[in-house]
Amino acid sequence: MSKIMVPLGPQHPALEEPESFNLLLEGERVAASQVCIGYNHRGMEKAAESRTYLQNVYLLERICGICSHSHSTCYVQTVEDLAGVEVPQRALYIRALIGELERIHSHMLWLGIAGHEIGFMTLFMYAWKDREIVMDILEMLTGNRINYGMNTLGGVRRDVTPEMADKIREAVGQLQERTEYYSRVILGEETVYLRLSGVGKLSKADALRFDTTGPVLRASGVGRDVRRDDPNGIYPNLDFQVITDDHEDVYGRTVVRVKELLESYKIIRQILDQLPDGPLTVKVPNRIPAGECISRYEAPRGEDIHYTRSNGTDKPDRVKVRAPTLANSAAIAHMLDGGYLADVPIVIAAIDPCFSCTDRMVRVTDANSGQAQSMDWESLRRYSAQWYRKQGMDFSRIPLR
Amino acid sequence: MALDLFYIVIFPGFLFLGAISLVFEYIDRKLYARLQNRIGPRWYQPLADIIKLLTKETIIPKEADRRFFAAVPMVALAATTAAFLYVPIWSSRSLMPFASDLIVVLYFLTIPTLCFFLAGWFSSSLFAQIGGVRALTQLFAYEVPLYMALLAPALLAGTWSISGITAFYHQHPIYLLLNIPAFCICIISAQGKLERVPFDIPDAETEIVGGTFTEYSGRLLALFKMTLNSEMVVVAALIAAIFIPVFVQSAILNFLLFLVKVFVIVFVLALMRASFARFRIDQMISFCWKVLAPISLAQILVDIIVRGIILK
Amino acid sequence: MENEVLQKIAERFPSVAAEQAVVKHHRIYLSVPNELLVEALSFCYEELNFRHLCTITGLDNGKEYELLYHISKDDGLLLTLKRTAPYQEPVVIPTVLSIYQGATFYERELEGLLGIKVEGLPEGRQYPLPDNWPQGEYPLRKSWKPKQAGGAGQEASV
Amino acid sequence: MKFFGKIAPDLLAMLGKKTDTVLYPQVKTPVSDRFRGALKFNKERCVGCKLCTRVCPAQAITIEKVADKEFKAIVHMDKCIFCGQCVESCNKDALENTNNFELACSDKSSLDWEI
Repeated sequence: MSKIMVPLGPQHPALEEPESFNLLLEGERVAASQVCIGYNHRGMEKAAESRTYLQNVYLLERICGICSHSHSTCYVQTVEDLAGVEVPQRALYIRALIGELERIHSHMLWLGIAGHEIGFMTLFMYAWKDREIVMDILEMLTGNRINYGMNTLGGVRRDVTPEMADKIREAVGQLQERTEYYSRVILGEETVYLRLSGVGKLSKADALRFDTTGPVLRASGVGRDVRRDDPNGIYPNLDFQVITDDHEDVYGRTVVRVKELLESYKIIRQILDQLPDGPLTVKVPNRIPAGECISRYEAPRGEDIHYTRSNGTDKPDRVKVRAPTLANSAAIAHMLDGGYLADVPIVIAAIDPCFSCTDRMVRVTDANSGQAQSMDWESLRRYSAQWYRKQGMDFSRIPLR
Repeated sequence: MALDLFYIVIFPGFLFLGAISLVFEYIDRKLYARLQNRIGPRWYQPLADIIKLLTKETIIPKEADRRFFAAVPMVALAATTAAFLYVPIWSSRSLMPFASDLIVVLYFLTIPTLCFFLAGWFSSSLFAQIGGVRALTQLFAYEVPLYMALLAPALLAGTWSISGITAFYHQHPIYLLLNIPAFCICIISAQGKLERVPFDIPDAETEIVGGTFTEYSGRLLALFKMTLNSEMVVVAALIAAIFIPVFVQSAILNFLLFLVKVFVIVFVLALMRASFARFRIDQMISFCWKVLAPISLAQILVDIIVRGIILK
Repeated sequence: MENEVLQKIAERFPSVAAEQAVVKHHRIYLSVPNELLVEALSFCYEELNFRHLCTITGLDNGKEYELLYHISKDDGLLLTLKRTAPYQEPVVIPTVLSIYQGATFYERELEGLLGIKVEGLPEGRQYPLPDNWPQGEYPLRKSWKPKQAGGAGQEASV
Repeated sequence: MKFFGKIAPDLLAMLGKKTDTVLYPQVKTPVSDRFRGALKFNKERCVGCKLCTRVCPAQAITIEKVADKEFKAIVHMDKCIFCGQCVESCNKDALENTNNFELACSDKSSLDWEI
């Protein structure tokens, strides 16, 4: 049988972000695959060197929309460590609370995406509907649905009032009920099981060999979780389990994520019960003493690592970000080989890829200069009006609003 | 002559089928949305979609075979419309019944699928070709159980004509119960024929973009959309005529009954679309050959035996 | 726990200045002579159970390049081994792929952003910069400044 | 227990329920009080310290002197990343976030506000 090369990406309906996979197909089977990433490179690490520590909190928060709190928490941990300040307990609790809410929203989002990839749109709609509950809570607490802006150097910016705590408890109750429903009904649907089990196999040895992290690693039976192994903030005070599963396939990754949701609800209840009184922030000096620090944080997708090198000024010398997806990318090609073309989207989705995180960066040039190459709104409109006029229709007089 | 033209172009031919297929597309989409707790489209949305597509620029790829690329959607739509002429709507008889019209209708209904394959093939695009090959592979899987399940009641009735079959079951309604397994198989295979979840493998969006239709745009895509919509109505009408042959004296009441029957079948199809994940092609084929085909074979055997022993 | 690991490294590699290491809770930052780095990493992997390569950070400190290999083990200890590379074209360092197989993208990033040639890295696309990025432009070097419209960055976005 | 169509009964139950989606431009969902939307500038409170200009991560705000003890703010809403740091840094509460998020427009230059 002849082999054909199929490009999956950079633009493809299965992918939420630009990334590209070259698949060598033998009929419906994938004979070989190549992972090409880097389309989202925005120059953030370079940009961070020319911004102050405080400005960088917001810059690094925008590495990724879904795990924005993970990145900003990980970064402020390094800066606080370098500055040698003690962050108030209440701030640490609130940080952990937002972090767990973010994990819930990320896993819910993933469940929906997984449904979309296997053509189960009902799951997509339901999971995203229930995700709205946690999004509303996040909006109530922080003001935004994503890019919360909750972290600042030395603490958090907004408080959790007792009324809000009650609302969170209520929402967590609802979410718990829905999650149990999913683990009962969705994981019990035969077609879902057929599509997920045995797909994207990654044995325990391979998972360790490729340095994977997060749910991908835990679904291969390795219980590695930064929250337990190298805890930061208040995680040592909390009681939770590290979920593992030994299916070693996409089904296992789904199970791990659904069970992690249940653990997150447990953690949130504990945080709300233990929430101490006290100030929200401490003062962090503008100039950070010279030094270096590396910090780890268990983001929804796995271990997030930030390294900061300071040189005594108000701007960092180097900020290095290692997002979880980069660690998992190396294993994708291995998981795709020998599988079906139909399984490629779900296998890629199963690592919960976030290539914005992975590739980072912001173009520091002027925002207007990009227009010379692309068609701006007006000329695009003019072009389409001309095209329609040739067809005998005139839309150019219709106002835009 | 003029009457024939009226039949073909206006009622119950092209225009009527187009209109009713838009209505049922709306019903299908609205039901699908409501099952997912969404609002869903407004009533005019399917029509608006078609009009929008008709006014859009049609782009034919440089590599594609221009003539075939443009002809294939028309053939598909024409075949579906032709099939509709032989399906009973307002009485137990269709417009132009003849001795073995069931076979002819089934053949007409196969043509769109072949057209999807050809469309994918002539597009000369990777995704379209994969989609076309998948459409053809899938055809071999669902077509056998579908045919056997539709022919089983015909064997029991002892005629290949749709009017004959309806007339037979009108006289012996008790035998309808015997055909319930065949009815279920028909509904499932119809889902495959219409390329909807869980059998939307040929145009699985997340795998092969638009599948067969990747390169189609504008008017030609509108024709394909209309083909799929009208195919849904024709298949539902055919299944209704053979498995639910309930007819009364009045033509208007019969027409309303027809709408109700098609609605029920569309409802079941929408429910199926909402409750499953997409199969993989190998799973689909083994499901069709290992589960559906044996059941439909057993159905045929049962019908033959019943015919041979009881109705002798 | 931290000192124990440090002691073991010092025993095995007497030339490593273990007393200059910065030790914090769960963190060790240790400089290693350039030629010993791969050997030290493999010792940490085999004998000390540092099985996870967190990442490789490359940075330009204004005097020379520094390469930081962050490796961790399951009890939460994170060891950072540092080596340096002088400003001297071409800058070449050996790969660590034989020890840590997940290092491909981290090493490609060093090649792309700092212009450090990693010897032994298999052929592949450059990461993370685009294919049409001009040769010899390495954004993370301190000597590199973002150019205005029409500069290196602009060409790449066409 | 696994079987085909396990979710179907729950789907049917949805038919009678109120939908969760809304027809957006006509129906609007509530916005949190903490929401950080378009900026509002209270002229009379500003003392011209320009702290907001310094902390802004996106260089989206500048303060200009119009007359003695009177200042105006030039806000580039297209550059603004809505982090709210200027509002937080302002000692005189001269800046405020409104809950207006509907800033979409077809002309980018209309987002340079002088307030």
